[in-house]
Amino acid sequence: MTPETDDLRDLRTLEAALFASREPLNVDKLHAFVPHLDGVAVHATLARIRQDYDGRGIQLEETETGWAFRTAPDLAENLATLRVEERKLSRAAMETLAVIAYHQPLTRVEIEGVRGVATSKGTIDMLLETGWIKPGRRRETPGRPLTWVTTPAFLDHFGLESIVDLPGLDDLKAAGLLDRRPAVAVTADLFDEDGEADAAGSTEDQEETEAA
Amino acid sequence: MTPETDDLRDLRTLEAALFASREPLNVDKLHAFVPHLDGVAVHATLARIRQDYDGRGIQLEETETGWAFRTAPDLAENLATLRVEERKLSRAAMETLAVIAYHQPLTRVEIEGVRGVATSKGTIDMLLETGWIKPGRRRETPGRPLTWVTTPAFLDHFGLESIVDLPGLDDLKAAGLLDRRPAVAVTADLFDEDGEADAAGSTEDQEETEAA
Amino acid sequence: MESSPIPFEEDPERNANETKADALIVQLDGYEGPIDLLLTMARDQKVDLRQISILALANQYLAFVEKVRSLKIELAADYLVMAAWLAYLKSKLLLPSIPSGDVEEELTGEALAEALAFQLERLEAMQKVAKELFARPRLGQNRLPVGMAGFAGQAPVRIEWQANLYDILDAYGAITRRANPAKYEIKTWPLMNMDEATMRLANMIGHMPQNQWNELWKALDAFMPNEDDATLNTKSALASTLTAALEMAKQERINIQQDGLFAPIYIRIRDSKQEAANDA
Repeated sequence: MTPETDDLRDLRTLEAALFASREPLNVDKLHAFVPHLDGVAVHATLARIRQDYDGRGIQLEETETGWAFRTAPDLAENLATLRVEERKLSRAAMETLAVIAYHQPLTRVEIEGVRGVATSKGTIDMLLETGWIKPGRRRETPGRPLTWVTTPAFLDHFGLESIVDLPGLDDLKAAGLLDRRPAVAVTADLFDEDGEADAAGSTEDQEETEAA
Repeated sequence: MTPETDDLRDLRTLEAALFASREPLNVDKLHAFVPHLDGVAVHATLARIRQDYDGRGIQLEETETGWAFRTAPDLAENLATLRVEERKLSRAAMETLAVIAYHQPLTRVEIEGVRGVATSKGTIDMLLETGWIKPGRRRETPGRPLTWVTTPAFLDHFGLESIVDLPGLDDLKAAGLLDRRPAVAVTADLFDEDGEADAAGSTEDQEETEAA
Repeated sequence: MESSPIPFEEDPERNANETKADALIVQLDGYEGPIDLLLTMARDQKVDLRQISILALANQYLAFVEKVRSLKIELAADYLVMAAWLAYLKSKLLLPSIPSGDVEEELTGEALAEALAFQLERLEAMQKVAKELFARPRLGQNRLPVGMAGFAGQAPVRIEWQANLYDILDAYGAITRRANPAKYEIKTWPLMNMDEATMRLANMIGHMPQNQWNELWKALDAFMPNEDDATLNTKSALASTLTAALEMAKQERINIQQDGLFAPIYIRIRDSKQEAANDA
């Protein structure tokens, strides 16, 4: 090996750190391995590593949680024997997860409103166990009900960089379908004052997002 | 990516398999991922991968048990903080932590009252080591006993904004956490003698006996 | 097998509608509830959910519930509640709304129909994205994390404690369960067992006036508990009472008579003295 430059050592250090960590590493944590670099240089180095692995069997992924190496998705078939066995989720649990992901933060009552059915025991429980959902802030309404939100592990599991990358999110929002209020309340708005309903929905969303 | 050749796909497959495997892979096991190759070709591919990683932060090594990726030896010092051993909390510690989280501040005697069993000193020590609990104020009662509270690191680790965001009893009930899988729990208590962490009774009993 | 000499009577051909309803009944367990079922029916209309005819949907649902009830299949209460609500919605949609200022805040049929359409559309969207979500390359399935993060030869230097929020909630749940042990009740079905039926029948026969009644044949139905609404119970009672009657006939306490397949079953108290006299 030729005498290495400092740049190369930084790159190698970050590469090794990413390889050796079970959890994704965020920029703060990565920075700790190369404290003499500034944030821009850390990002540049990560970008270079990602490029180096382009087209190889391992890829560097970035999500809100941080950076992590993962095997390339197109090799899934070849690596079938290495898959992690997972507990199969019921359709109700999958649907509940989707409702939480797209409408978060929302309360159990709101989940039931969207799905039109009472949440059976074991559904929230099972989703909690997967580590994909967690309690968010309590809603500041009478009874201070608990809200549910998705976790960073959710993003990591489904390969999403952030919540705004959820498939079809923009379309659903544009179609007014991401309103977690009871259906009657939503459509009553449409009847009363056409057009203003959307505005009302979105301010509420904003408010919740800020609160989260 | 340019259209990949079969060679490249084989290389990527072996690279990904080595990365994702939980143990070093010997040539037989590696062969199973690329069954259409002969032994010579497998070796040649491994040699190519090893060469590709020459001088990088990760290296492909051949050990007695097989091939595996390792961090480069010269980076060991930089990566020291990543060299962790993962350990699970005992069931007794988990329960004690839960009681402190829900009822803080409370004394050891009060913890025992809620759990219905004696708490060993080792349990509190283990929790102190995690950094998730700390001593709170002394109770102004005879003997001025120490109380225990959770720390900000606790909230951080468990992804909570504040301690009031812990689900209440109603939420736990709705989630099914207060009455789930009773038959399984009962039989696990009765028949699991290995002291597995999830057999609610056994580890705890052991520990409490030591304490007594 | 093909040359089987026994001629079987072919079932009559079913019409398409019946088959569809039957298919829904068979799958009833697979639905998350009436809204989920309604959504499946709505998809059958093969139109954009925004243009769906709620009236046609209500009719389809009501016909379905009618069919299920005619087959004496028990429907969960929420399916019946939905049926009642849809019947109400239907009447509102069909009757011209009375433009009266007194009726305050009561929603028009159109508004309710709109709300239902929105509910279905939103649910459809959620079911669709749930599928899309799980079709993504998932961690541990299509994208694998590092398997063992090998270091060059050193022992670990730090202990990392593994626990997540679920563990805490689960542990607290366990304590609460211990403190308030749940009372487990074995779910009892409203069934009549053999012993019950035998006691019941014997009791009733014992209380029948002697002499002139002895000669009367009484329909087995008359011995049935009078609970028309509990289909399951009625069926089990019929089966148990018949079996009890057969047992009592074997003990020569009663006679049983039936004139043909599926004809009513009659029973009569057996007068042992008289029979003895006849024998003599």
